[in-house]
Amino acid sequence: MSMVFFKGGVHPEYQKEITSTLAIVKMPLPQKVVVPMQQHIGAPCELLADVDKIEKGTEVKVGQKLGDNKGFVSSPVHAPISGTVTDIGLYNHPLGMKINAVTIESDGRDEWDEAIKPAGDLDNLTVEDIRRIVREAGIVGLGGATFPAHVKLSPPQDKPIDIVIINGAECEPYLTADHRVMLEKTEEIVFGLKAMLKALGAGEGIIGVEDNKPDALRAMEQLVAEEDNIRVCSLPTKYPQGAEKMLIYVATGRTVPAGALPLEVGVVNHNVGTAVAISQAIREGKPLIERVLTVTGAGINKPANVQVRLGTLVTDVIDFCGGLKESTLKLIIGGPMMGLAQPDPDVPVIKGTSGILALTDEDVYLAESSPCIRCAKCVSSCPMNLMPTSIAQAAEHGDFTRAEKFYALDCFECGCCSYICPSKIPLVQWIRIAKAEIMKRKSK
Amino acid sequence: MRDIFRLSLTLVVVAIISASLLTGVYSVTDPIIRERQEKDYFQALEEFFPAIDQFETREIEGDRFDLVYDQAGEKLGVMATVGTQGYDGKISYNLAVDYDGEIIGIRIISHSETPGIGDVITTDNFQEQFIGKGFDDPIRDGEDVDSISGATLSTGAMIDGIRRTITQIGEDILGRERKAFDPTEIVDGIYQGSVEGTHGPLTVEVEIADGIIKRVDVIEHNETEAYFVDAYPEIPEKIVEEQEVYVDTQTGGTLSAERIVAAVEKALEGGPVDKDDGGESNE
Amino acid sequence: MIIIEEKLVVSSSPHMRSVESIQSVMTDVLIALFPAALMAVLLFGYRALITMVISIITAMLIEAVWRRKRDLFSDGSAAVTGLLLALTLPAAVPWWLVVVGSASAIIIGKQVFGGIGYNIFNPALVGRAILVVSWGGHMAGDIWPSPQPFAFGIDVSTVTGATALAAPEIAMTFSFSELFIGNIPGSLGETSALALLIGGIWLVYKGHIDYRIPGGFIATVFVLGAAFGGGFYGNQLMTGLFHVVAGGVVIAAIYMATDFVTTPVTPLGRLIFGIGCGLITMLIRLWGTLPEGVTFAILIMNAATPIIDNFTIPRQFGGVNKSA
Amino acid sequence: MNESNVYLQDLSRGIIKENPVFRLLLGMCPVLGVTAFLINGLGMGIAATAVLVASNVVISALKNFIPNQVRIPCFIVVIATFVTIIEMVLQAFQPVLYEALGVFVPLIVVNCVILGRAEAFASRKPLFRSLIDGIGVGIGFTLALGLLALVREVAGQGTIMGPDPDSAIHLFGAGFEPMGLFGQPAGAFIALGLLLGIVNVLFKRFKIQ
Repeated sequence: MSMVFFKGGVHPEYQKEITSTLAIVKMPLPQKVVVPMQQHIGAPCELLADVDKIEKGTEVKVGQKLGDNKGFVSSPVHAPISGTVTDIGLYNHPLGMKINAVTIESDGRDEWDEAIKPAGDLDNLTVEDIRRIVREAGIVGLGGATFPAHVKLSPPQDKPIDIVIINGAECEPYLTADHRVMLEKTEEIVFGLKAMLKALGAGEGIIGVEDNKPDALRAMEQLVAEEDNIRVCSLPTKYPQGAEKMLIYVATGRTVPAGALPLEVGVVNHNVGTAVAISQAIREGKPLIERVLTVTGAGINKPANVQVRLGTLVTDVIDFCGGLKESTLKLIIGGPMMGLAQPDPDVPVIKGTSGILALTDEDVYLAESSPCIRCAKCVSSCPMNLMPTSIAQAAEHGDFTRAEKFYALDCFECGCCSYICPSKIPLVQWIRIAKAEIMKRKSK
Repeated sequence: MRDIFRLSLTLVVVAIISASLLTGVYSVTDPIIRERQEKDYFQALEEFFPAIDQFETREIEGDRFDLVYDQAGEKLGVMATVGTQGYDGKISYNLAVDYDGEIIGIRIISHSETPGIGDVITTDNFQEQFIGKGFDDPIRDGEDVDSISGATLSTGAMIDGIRRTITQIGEDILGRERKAFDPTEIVDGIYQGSVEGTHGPLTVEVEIADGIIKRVDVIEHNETEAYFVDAYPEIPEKIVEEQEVYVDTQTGGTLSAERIVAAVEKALEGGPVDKDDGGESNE
Repeated sequence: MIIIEEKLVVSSSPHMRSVESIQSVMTDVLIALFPAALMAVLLFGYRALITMVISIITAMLIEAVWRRKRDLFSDGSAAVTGLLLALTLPAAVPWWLVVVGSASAIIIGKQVFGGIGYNIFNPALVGRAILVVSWGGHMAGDIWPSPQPFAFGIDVSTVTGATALAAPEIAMTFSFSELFIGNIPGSLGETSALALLIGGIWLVYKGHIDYRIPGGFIATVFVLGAAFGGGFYGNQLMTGLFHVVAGGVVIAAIYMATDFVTTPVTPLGRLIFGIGCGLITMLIRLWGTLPEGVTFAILIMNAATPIIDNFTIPRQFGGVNKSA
Repeated sequence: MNESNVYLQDLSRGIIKENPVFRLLLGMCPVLGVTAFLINGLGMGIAATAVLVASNVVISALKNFIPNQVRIPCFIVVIATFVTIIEMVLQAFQPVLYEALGVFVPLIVVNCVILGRAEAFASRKPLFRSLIDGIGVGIGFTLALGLLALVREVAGQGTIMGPDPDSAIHLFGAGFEPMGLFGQPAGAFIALGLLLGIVNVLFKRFKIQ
């Protein structure tokens, strides 16, 4: 167990026992999927209308590429089911806007694209090969950030990477998808890690798991016992342990400089799901067309960890899990701390969807906030060592220069401050406003 | 150039008009003001000395002392108009003393002590304890008069001020000799005496040999060091040099200096102490 | 900001909130003050109880009327202010004095600034300061009612004694255990360091107070007391300890200097605040004209809070010192 | 607008809409300094009014002769002259009040109410209107000082018409212990703040802008 602790953080009620013991179930093929052209950070995909004639009426097969972008920071999207393209146009997106998407009606046959075949033995692949396979498979960070994985595997020449961390912290309350993946796809994770180590030429692999998942820790440790360049690191349970900078600090003792990427300190980290996807892409040739997510919360009738095809509508997933209870008041895509509340369940599951959470009136806080009593609990809970109350106050007064002086831009919106605030002030929301305004002014 | 000339001229004219106006008003009001001030002062004198017929004013170091006579030309007493440094600025007051050197009354003219705390100096309760005290009395806090708790600075300042004033009246105006210790009349020996100081007792040891004050030592004190150094060893040296207990304590850490004098006085009032190791003191 | 669209609620993340609220925090503070209040009743009898009840009820009533709310307890901050004020008063003060003090604490100390969260000075101490300035005679200075342990019905105002801080020779008349347990003349709640520490431990355990403020405060008082206190009471270290347990340092350090609203929010700022309070307290005690200085020490440091906050902005995680 | 209306406005403006103390917060120094007793407050107000009216009249009369560049020094000389006259008159005929007002009488010279009216009104407007304005502002200033002093004296001393024991009327009997705070400058701030709050509420209620 790591003896290093990051500063701040909170201990919310984890509620993981609802689903942590439930094995991953495969959801049957949906009737219809909606595949948005942007499921990652970076340039959105362009529809492959010219070359592959993807248009209304086109028959597509599983794994067939639907959209791509030549930009480096971008990731292609593939057809998750076989069937007919029935619509191309704007569709609801979990981010709260409408985004160009391809709708496919299933033909029920689940026919796979002929081009899909295993890439062969890892030993025979070059670094370039691995990067190409990862890119072509459309793999992005499955923890939620959806940063294209191949970009992280291609560091600049002058920044050698010596450690790869697999993030199995899963610090968000309720979510257990990563937990189950670690238990059920342990071998694939380790294979994925090996592929990454090779692609980066890194010497050490660390698998970080929060100590509230002892079974996953044990499973991992057993598997890597033989490997001398891979170790499992038990992380103290504290939110947001899974945040990149906190994880790196606890697992390696290295501090990522403010405003910089982990590669600055020679570290790259990937989610466990990403490792599994990389393993599947190399060993089976399979592009990223499905993922595991946790459907949970008091509002879900039959909570479960389900493996679904990307593009499946959240409504269908919820139906599969027994539907919503009457008392459901809030539907969240992602975890309760950083997830996005949805006004409408008619949105597709995308690459970054780690969970669907339905909260009932008992869990949802609706009352007005009181004035700040300057208790400074937000200051002591902030893992980035910021002063959330001061940023929020500056933002409220429209003084964004002052907000920037309080390092508003370093906030990664973990939500600890809003969580802990006894006055129930929406601190994160104010900080988001400040960040957006500061960025807008900077780009001018 | 012409502009500046015009501007200056305007200012000069305005100033001249203003000055002449003020002169006019001054000439009217000044006699009235003077007359009123005299009247006020005389009223105060009358209050203390109802039999007053005339008075003679003396100024000593900026303080005013009025020697009061009755119709027969007999001296009735003295009223002093003096000031002392209080907690918050100067307290100025009249101190009336009869011809025997006993205090008749105190009248606070002006002060800026804290209302509700320091202004107890204006109350009869506080003032009455001085009535009848003469300059032979010690007039020291805790001996024959008391400061008021919570307002020790204001009342303490008054006590010290009154003691100084009455000593001055006695010596300079009434020409009395303060009862003094003639060292030649005191049995040789070592004397010890202590008085209450700022944070605790202040004790002195005095050695008298062959009718001469040989030495004065402060053997124990808890004074505020910064003030104490102004008084020690200066005051003991003066006592030895002048062979006089009541030396001038006006300079330096007045409070500490006065305490040393008071302690010496106390020591000489009592008998010589016998030291355990004997002998030494009489050699 | 909460938008209810049809049935589903949409709001900004996070979607979980801790159960802690202003009310629960204030309730915890009241619980923490209970040992001190109990001790006050045990030592000073029914007069202590009456003073505390009047003070709390006045504070809550005034606050409820001012805010036009029917809820008397509301967020609990008025009750805390009322109790804290009562604990700083002498054991036997006239009832009207308590009412005026409690009302001024709420009105002038808090509500005129805009209510909870906006006040600059600790309301209870504003109330106390106003009482001291207005009715110095009742508020004691050197002379306080002496405790009559376990004599509930006795009017304690009849027997008075000097505070241990008045002079070293008076301090010497109290044993250290008396000073620690609280069987000494002083204000209702300040005498028993033991009861206050019990409450303080509870507050630290609940995470409501930052150890830096009481730590800095008490440590500074101890160090300055040991260095400049004159070395009575046994030796230098005991003098330092004496300055901590005699008078109001413990209650001030744990309950008043830690008042959320009026103290800095940055960790370093809190340390500076605590040390500043200790420094001013000892300046007043050792070289000033009052026997005790905690009230004014905290009020002065309250005024300095925005400046302290401004100069102690912590560096963000991974931040580099610009001067380096 | 007819002529008498203009004069009425000139008079009322200084009392209500542009009350120097409650609306403009000018001349705070004597407001806080001498209002421990009603008599002192009123005396100060009347003294200031006298200076204000006199200087307004003189400055309005001289406005065409005084070159713009030296107008402020001239105003100050005029004001200082009247203040000195007032001071001497007070000392001669009201020595008790003179003692009580102390340093605040000479400080009338730099009271911004007076210089402000000279600059803003008297140096631009006709003589008679300046006179009316001076009276209006003076009454406003005196009323405000009187009101504040009344509050402070009742709360801080328990009397009215103090401090002279011959004229003082004790309102609450012998057992009353006045709130010493209001007798002190700190209490003046608090009392003024509370009065300002009440005045602002009233202004809002009656929609006076």
